[in-house]
Amino acid sequence: MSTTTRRSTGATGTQRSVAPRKTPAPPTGGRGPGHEHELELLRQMLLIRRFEERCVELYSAAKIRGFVHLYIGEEAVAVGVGQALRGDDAVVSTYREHGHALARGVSAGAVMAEMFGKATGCSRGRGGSMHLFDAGRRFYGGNAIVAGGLPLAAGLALADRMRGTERVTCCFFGDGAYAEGEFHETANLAALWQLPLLLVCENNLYAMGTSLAREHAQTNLAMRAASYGMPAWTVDGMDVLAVEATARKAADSVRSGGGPHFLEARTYRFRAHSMYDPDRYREKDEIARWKARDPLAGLEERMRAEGGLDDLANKRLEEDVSAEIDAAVRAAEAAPYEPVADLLRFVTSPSGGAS
Amino acid sequence: MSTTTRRSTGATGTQRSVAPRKTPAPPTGGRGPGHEHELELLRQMLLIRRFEERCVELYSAAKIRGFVHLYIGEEAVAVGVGQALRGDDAVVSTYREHGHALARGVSAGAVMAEMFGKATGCSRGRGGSMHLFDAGRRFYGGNAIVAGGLPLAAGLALADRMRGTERVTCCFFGDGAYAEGEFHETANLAALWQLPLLLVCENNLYAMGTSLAREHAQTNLAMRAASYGMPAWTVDGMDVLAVEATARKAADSVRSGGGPHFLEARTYRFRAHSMYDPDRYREKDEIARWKARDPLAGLEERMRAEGGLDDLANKRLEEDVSAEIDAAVRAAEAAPYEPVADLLRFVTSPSGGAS
Amino acid sequence: MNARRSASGGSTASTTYREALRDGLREALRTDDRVFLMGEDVGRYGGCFGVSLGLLEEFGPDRIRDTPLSESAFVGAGIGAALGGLRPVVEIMTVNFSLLALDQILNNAATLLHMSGGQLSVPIVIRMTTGAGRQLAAQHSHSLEGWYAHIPGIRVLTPATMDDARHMLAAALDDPDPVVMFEHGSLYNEEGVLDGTVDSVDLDSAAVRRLGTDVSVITYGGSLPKALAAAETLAADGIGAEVVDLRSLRPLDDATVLASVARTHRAVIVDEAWRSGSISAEVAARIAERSFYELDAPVQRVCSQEVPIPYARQLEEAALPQPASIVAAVRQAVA
Amino acid sequence: MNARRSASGGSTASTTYREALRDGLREALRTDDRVFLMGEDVGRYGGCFGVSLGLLEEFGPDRIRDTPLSESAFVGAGIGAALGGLRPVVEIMTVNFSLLALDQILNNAATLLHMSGGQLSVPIVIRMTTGAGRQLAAQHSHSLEGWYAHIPGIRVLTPATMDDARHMLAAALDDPDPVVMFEHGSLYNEEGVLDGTVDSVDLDSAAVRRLGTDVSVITYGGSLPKALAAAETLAADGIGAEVVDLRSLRPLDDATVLASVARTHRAVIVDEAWRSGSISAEVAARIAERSFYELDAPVQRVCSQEVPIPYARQLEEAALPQPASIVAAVRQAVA
Ligand SMILES: Cc1ncc(C[n+]2csc(CCOP(=O)(O)OP(=O)(O)O)c2C)c(N)n1
Ligand SMILES: Cc1ncc(C[n+]2csc(CCOP(=O)(O)OP(=O)(O)O)c2C)c(N)n1
Ligand SMILES: [Mg+2]
Ligand SMILES: [Mg+2]
Repeated sequence: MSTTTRRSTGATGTQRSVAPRKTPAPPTGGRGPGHEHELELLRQMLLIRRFEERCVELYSAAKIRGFVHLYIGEEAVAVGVGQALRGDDAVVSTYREHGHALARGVSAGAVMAEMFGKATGCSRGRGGSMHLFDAGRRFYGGNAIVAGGLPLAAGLALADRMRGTERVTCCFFGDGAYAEGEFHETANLAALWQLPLLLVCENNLYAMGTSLAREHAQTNLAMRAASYGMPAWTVDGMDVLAVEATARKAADSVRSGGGPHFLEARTYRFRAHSMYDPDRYREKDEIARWKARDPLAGLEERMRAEGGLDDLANKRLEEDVSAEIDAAVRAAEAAPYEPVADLLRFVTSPSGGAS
Repeated sequence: MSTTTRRSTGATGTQRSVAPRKTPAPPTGGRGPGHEHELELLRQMLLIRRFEERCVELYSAAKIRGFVHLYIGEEAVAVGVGQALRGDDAVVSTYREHGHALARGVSAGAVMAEMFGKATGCSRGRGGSMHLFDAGRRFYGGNAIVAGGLPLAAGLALADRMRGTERVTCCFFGDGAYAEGEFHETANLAALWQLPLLLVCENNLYAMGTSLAREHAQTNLAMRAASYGMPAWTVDGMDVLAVEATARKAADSVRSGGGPHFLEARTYRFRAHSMYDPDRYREKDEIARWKARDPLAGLEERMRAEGGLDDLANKRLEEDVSAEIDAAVRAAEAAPYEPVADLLRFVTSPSGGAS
Repeated sequence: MNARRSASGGSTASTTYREALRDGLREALRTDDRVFLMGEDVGRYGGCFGVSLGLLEEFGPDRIRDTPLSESAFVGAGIGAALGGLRPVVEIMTVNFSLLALDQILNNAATLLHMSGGQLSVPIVIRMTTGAGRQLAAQHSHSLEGWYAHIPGIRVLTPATMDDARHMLAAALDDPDPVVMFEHGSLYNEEGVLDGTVDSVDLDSAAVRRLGTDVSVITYGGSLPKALAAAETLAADGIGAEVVDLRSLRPLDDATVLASVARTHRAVIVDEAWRSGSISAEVAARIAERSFYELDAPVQRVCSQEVPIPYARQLEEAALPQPASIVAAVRQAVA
Repeated sequence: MNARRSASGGSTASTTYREALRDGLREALRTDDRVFLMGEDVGRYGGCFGVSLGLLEEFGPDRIRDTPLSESAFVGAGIGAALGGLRPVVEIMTVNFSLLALDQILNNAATLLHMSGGQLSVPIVIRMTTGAGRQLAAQHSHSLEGWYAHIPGIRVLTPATMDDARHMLAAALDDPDPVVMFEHGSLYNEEGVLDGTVDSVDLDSAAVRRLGTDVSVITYGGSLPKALAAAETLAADGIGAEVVDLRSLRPLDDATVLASVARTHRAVIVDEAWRSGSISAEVAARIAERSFYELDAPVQRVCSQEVPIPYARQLEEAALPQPASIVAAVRQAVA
């Protein structure tokens, strides 16, 4: 990893926690004969990658507007963590959420239509890129206030805890969000009440233009999280299998009553913060170093080396993904806008009545 | 100490920090021949104690109104820390602040008049018990929003840092305040910017009716503070000499460029949270155990054993303090109220002009 | 109705505002196991103003849930718990501390339904104490309910009577959307008798608390008793003041307000908030916009002076609306 | 004045709102070493809207100070630094995030002078972007400046022209008390020419931006260009709209507003905030209270629809005041 810890680490976590460490990736192919599972991971990551590349084009063409934050480079986190979650688990996300939504199974069509602002969008055009929702998949958005989703996620977990279900709530947030008071309050609450919460910190080393060492006095985020009294692990966020394995262990532990767990995924965004960002604050070298660790290329190479992927299979994958995105874009283009007459819908519930 | 740590401690602090421990009190009389210094500490603590006892009477007599939070039992913290500060250092306090103000040298008369709501009060009657100010002594109040003083204190320290002075800003706050987001944000900011800030957490084991173990998942507050990247020490807050010694070490280190330091003083309030609190949530036994460690009695005993105090000296001390408080009350009684015509003064500065 | 009565332990007995609130809470907790109460010191302490005293013993620490000092997290957790199928009642000790949770209320509670295109509703009730008058000084004397009334997507209630204190909560919990309830600190010790014939309230409507023909005095919350006291004084002088209790600041039942003004042709609004930008301005604006040709005199507002509320008694009294200042404003309106 | 001109790199050249703000910042940093700029990404990133681009290079990281994501702490630290003798300019990226710092602004910045009986003043300037119109959806489109205008003890500015963008900061820094400045996001790219004869602004007064005799259109900030566009359209129809730019929401220069209404006898207020409880209500209330006998028609308000601002373009456009809706309101007022 290219991150360095500015100060020596001190905390070793609580009795239940494991000291921060990089979890070694398990041997590939562990989940069945052949490489079906890896192929599925690759497909999901590729879908996110190509989906977002298309978004860039569509943004230039002014089909998509507002703020758009790309996940390119970080795909292994959403996809790896997604493997550890069940259908009835909950996910709370950020404004950099296309990957989280797609990995959760929200269709490319519903997400694309949303970004077009169409009535068929997963938020009926109200939300746009930063506010994707899918109640059926328990995907609770889409929060554009940094750290704003953390308390919400604790509440979802609290509801499960009080009702005695076995569900897990997974909350994604960034290294920048970690500096907000909401992180502190939520981490304490979750640990105090032993909530079934999986806190996934996507540490991509920057909060907009501010590097980790200028955001945090102590840059070892997992160590500091452990000090709240919860297990806190670090994983290589560029290795989807490592993410999956660690997230699975964490989610299983959360599910079986182990209280909240913190997972730091060390990752990197290959693109600028948003469409408006000229990316003046990062060294070209640094970007190149991280691009060399592309999570898609990494998995692909590994599969090829193990004979689980060849040119033909790869081509088919690309074609499938491309077709899926083409269809999504076509459908989004064709879909109707919400009528302006419906402007005031969804301010209150039909059975409510406040304004 | 009667506190127990719910979870085993994990953090060991940063390279600069000392692991949380009880600093042994230095031998008494270390600061001069005889016991002048101890006598002064005793006098200050006694002044706070008797002052507040008088407040209780005056509250019953409806001379003082509003919320009043007593410091009785915690006197050693304000007095001990006060020794470590210079005249041009700054102090930021809470709503439980009579002790901090008196130890800072704000006169009993000015504080009492303030609680009477008189024009001669240290805040001209605008503030009352929770908002004592003394700009000349750099006593920045008096904050009734729990944790609300922490960011302010960081800013005072930042100003000193940017101007290259050698001043220290000392911020008092409680164990309850520690759970607020403001603590987290301020601790990180202070450590990141290496601000000359002394964070004194008065851990009296309760935030109103909520005990430490129900406020914090990890009850070892110093350990958790160390995880931000600053030295964090724990001291017996019932032992004024121990507090003084540790605060002095911490303040000196802050002053000489060592960045922020965290000091947890383990203490206890002998009285209820406020005048309205029937104190239903604490065991009589626990209160008794802590009262047996009364900081005034402790110092007195020690001085007597060492021949530094006898009945006569003690009586004189009581009489002096009593006379000081009598005079304060008399002056407050006699002082005028602010005229109602001045209601709108001090909303904006005379040279300003907004409303 | 009998069930509700038994929950309150007898309906016609005299009660206090505090007890009425507690009876409402108890009833909600008894009748719906999705309901729970969460906030700082709601449990062992009994609530900072004693509203929830005894509920911990009856319902246990899971449902009467003490929280750390973390307004943003526990209010946000309430919102999440509502999304998760529960019916949280979250107590913020006072409106003064609610600023720390305002982001969660505005950006999550009030917007999730809309941002999700109607998929997610947030059935949370947030209660808090508001107001001045007890010499608590600048940081503990705010009246910010007007800010909340600015937010689309939430309902803002200001119970001012025993019956509203007793019954508003049930109706609020029936609302699928977020409800914020403001309890004025000076009301807790007020005593009164519950109307035995009432067992529910209509959250959408204001109430005329006293009939009168000469002027409409429009108010809410902690200012209602002051307005009624002023009306008594005025009655002795032969001035008939109609007193309208808004009860709900959002939605604002302007129909009731405008109907009253249409009868009296004169309006005085009483609001403990600072005058500029208070909800009194909205009420005045609506009257001016919609009853312009009905008015015989300019609308008057009696509000707090624009100063952080001072501690000293005489200063605080002068800063807040008082029966005397209401009387004076009415006299000017009818002059 | 020459010094100021040179700081701006030439005064009569055309500029943008963004550059004018930057020139104001640069001048302040050059002329007073107590001044520093602090906020998220003000340094290396150049400010989230590019306002401070290049200042880090000129003034260094101490005075162009990037902060972690900690709105409460760094705004509070700004307040403390002001107490400590500095003149901080604190940038909150947008008003949407300012809720996280609102407690510090209300309970510390605005009250310390009063609570301390006049001992402590807080000379801080807090800048933030406000408003909607760029399809940023519900959480990024708030117009909450009206809330700030409710707070005694602070000054609230809304620069809407090149000259105000250029010169308001200097005047704000001269104020010994807290000043909050709202920059509307849609203005940054606006181009214009600085008035070479102006080198300071009077923060206390509103400005009549266009003369007219038939109706007063009262507005501020991002709605000013819309109001002026509407006035053009109306002029073609022979309706003379006087356009008043409030410029300062607190104190509110109602003298200028009332004087205009006294000339035109009709008022339309344009405010991008949600209608209920917005500052438009305060302006309407003051006109109704103080110019009651001058008015020939009810005051009209053109505000945002009471809905979280939607992402989709056609919905967002319909939610916000537009020149067409202003024109329609004026026609009704003069009908
Ligand atoms: C409370 C708040 N402050 C500031 C912003 C503006 N902002 C949006 S994203 C961002 C950086 C967040 O960084 P991080 O949490 O690391 O997430 P990343 O963007 O790296 O995924 C900032 C400052 C915001 N949206 N919310
Ligand atoms: C933000 C905020 N929340 C709640 C309160 C009400 N309150 C006042 S003191 C207090 C307890 C604070 O505990 P702690 O920080 O431990 O200080 P202590 O009173 O023990 O000295 C509470 C909850 C407040 N004043 N401010
Ligand atoms: Mg990041
Ligand atoms: Mg405490």
